[in-house]
Amino acid sequence: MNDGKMTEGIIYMDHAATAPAYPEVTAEITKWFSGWYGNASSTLYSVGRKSEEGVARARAQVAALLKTSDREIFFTSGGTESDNWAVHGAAIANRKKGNRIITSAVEHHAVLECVQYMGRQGFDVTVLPVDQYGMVDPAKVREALTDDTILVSIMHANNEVGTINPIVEIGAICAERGVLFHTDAVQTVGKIPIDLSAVHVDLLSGSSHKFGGPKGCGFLYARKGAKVDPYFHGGGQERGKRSGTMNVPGIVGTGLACEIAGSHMAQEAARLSAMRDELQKGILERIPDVKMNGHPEKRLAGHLNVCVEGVEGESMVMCLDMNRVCVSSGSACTTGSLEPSHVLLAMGIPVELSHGSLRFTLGSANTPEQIPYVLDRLTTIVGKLRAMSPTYRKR
Amino acid sequence: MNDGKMTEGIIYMDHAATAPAYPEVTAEITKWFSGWYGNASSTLYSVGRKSEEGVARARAQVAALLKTSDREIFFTSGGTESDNWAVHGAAIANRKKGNRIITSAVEHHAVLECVQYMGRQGFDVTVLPVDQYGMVDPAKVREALTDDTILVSIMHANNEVGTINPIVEIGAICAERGVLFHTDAVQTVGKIPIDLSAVHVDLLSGSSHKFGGPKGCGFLYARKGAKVDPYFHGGGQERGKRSGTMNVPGIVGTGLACEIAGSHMAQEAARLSAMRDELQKGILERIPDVKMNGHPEKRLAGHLNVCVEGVEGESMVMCLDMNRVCVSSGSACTTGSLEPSHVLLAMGIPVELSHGSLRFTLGSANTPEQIPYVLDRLTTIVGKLRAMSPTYRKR
Amino acid sequence: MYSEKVLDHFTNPRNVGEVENPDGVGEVGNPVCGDMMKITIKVDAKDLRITDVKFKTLGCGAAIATSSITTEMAAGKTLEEALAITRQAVAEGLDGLPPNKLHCSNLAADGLHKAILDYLSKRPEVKINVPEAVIKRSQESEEHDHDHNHGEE
Amino acid sequence: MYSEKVLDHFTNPRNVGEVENPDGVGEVGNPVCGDMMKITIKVDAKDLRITDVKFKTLGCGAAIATSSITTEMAAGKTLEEALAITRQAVAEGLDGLPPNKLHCSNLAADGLHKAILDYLSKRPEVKINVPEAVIKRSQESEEHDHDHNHGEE
Ligand SMILES: Cc1ncc(COP(=O)(O)O)c(C=O)c1O
Ligand SMILES: Cc1ncc(COP(=O)(O)O)c(C=O)c1O
Repeated sequence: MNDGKMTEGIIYMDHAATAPAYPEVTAEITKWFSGWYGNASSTLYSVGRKSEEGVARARAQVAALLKTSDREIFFTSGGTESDNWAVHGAAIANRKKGNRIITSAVEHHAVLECVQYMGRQGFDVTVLPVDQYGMVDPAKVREALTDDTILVSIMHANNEVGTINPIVEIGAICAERGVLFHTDAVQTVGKIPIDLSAVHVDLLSGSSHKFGGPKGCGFLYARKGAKVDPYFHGGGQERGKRSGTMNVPGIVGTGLACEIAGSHMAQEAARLSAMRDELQKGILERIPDVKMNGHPEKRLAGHLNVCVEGVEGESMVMCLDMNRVCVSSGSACTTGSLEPSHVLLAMGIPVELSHGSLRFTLGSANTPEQIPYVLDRLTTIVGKLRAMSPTYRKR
Repeated sequence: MNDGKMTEGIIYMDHAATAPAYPEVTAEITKWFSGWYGNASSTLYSVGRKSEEGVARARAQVAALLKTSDREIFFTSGGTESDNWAVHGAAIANRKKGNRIITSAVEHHAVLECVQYMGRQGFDVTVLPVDQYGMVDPAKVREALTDDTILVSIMHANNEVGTINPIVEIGAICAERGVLFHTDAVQTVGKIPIDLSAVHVDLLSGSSHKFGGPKGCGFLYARKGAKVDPYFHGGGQERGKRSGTMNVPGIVGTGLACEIAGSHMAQEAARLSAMRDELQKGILERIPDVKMNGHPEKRLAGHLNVCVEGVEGESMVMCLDMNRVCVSSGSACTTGSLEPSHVLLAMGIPVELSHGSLRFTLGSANTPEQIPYVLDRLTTIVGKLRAMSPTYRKR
Repeated sequence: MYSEKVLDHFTNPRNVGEVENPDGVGEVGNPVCGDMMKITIKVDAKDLRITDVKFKTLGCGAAIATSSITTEMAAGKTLEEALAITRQAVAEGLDGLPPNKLHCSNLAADGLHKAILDYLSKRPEVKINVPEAVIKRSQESEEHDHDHNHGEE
Repeated sequence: MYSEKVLDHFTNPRNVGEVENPDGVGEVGNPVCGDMMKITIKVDAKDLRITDVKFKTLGCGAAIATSSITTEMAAGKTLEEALAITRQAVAEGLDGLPPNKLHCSNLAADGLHKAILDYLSKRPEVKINVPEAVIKRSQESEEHDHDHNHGEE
């Protein structure tokens, strides 16, 4: 079995980009590639039924975590597919009803770029602003809702700053108006409780590799009755909603990860936020001219995003890497982008400052002993880079 | 390591539905879930670079198998995504140029259903007929090409009967007219030589689990300059062409499977066709009133599709399963469908007869000793079911 | 996908074949649809009881299993009791069927009912209560050859 | 993504700081773009040779590495030779840069050239050959503050 050995000595603090699969998940997945390799749709013979059983169990595990019915869970290849499916599928299926899609300025690109693509196909797009913490105001959603609105897509928690949106309120407003509500919960599934029996959400995206499951798998929750076109057309798997030979190993691993994450969610959140708070306190105490980004309380337990004045993010990330610490600057999705973070800009942070953003996202690979070391290294690195900077002057 | 142990005693003859991953592939994949778990886009730190290296190597392995450049390979979640991307992406990107999509009547549903979906979005669709063997006549493609045609999608080899289409000729005709040519090569990648430096193909779909790679991964080859919209919008991975956190384990496994499949392609084809021919000969000799489907020569080495008069396919599949033999009837993608195979019907086979179709697709899990046993069981089963049949009378 | 009961009846179908000199014959289905069934019955003219019943079926696992259990349920029953065998009863007898296979339970019950109607048509003096639904369905099946529901769930 | 050479110059940047009483100063870039660079030079008035050169850079790994190698390449060179240092030369000196980072090699060379132009503007009696491209780029950079190419490949 492969556990953390391969990355021994490395301090990984970029769990929002991707997280290691639970060792139990890897052990389980491994059985389904060359061993139980059947096609889950081939239920007329033994090898296929074995796979179907694995998928059924996994679907029940996902549904249990989200407190919903397993008939509303559709497995996908990850968060990006789920987001694209939700946006594209809802837009096309409801075109006769209206033409407007509402989203927020801080969505992940998987929603934002897809909405904009639909915009180029003739849909009208409203992008809602956020407050200084990156939060969407439900009142703004209510104001924006027009009669021709067919979809509202507002993320559950933001991947860069960790701010958690009031999806209960937003969902209620959408339900009142009979408008489909999609939430990108890629950063929250398995991390904070989601009770789909209590909150009105029509569509919800999850991505397994963000919570201890495998890369290459995810799901879309689609409430019974929600009108959404399929995105993958073909063999009619997933009751005609999502075609394609089912990724049995990935699905089985996703189910198990949901179960494990669900079993220790509160403890893990407490553990992470204790470490995160120590890191935050240490940085703000030891390094001058640093701004903390994101909501002070309504924030994911492992998230810490700061802007360091007078230094550029990438150079800090590289220096930390040389000290075997892995973190990211802004959104980790695309490397080498010169674009400032759209999330920080939407929060009103000046461009100059936004270039100095650093994101720590703690998770299963972290232990409290790592915090002092990281603090120490970071303090030295910022000092060195600021000394090299033509703009930074100690006040 | 998991190899065939879990399915010991089972004779699996449905490799066209899905195939076991090579044990070496499973062993390799396993390292990338909890061990080297980095995000392949996070190249600013060690853990991410390790993943990027794995992906780069895999891309080179796929490109080498297909004799093309690795910059033209884009990883996807499987054959269905690749097909949907090709059809949807080419249609939308070239809408200004024209409105017609040409395909064939025997395509996999991942192409056919997607083309029909585009048809409902306002595109014009031409579905070409096939001959008695399931083959598309290049002359028919030439006739069908109108000035407003923007895409021709003709599969390389058919999944049900194994007939191989003349894609060199079809590609040349499309190139002459400057029309994009997509071929669904899901059944041929790793099984018969594909030389993209010699054949004019703009887009080609592959699915890893069909040739010893993992489920949940595949690729689209897109020739440099081919005008195709992205299908997944988001973080801009794969040089902006296919967003979504890269499925590093799946991709690494795909690359290795390409290498292994490529290294013994000719031998494996010879081994499979020897077994297949014996099975075919045995069936035709021992069971009366059986029709062989598909091209006698231009056919995949492992494919054998027959129609057994007076018996229904599912009941044969179930009886074989009780004898621990796994095969499929018609297309295995959707279970329990009452629809007769669209492929067999397009080949002119009467509906009644098509219901009695049985598909054997041999592959890595098969050995010559299995053939006499399968022949024996099948003969008994057909005898028993025909005795029960109100329509079959021995002549 | 199939219950143990279905698999049992599929593997060891009861009452396969044709009754010699049958008193009633019911044929339903159509090879074009992939399902066809022929039910033959022997009826005790005195107490109007089915003394023997056999089936021949071309079709999927569910078609064979429902044929088998239907004959088992009908054997020894009076004609009125046999006419009361519903598709639900057949499906329940098999511990359920997959949603897309429910039509098969129709087919088997219909075949049985048709065999009974055939018997009755030859013995107009016999007056028993034939449920409306049975008459209606038998007429429909004459018109359409079959009444499958091809839609999947 | 970065070559060993880039990482070496990034980790151990040469010539960091500011030359005291510089003979020429070149500032390029803009904090809004995340990259800013200040090059200061000392020039031997007799043989028009750069005797000292230092940089201060705010920016990504490539920006720091290109600054470092550019100062290294410039040190000891005549002004004419230093003006001939091209972006290609800088990138090659680092064994290449990722495509989306190529603009950084412009930035560093531009900063050096600007420092030289600054020196020349204070010493109008010095007549050396300034390449057209250098003049043009320096004018552009005055206009736009910078000439980054934000497009990715
Ligand atoms: C909020 C959010 N949405 C969507 C995605 C896309 O998920 P994936 O990359 O797994 O496709 C991510 C992560 O990349 C994310 O953080
Ligand atoms: C010819 C062909 N095309 C496409 C597909 C779809 O591939 P996948 O199921 O891996 O998405 C398949 C197999 O299911 C196939 O045989």
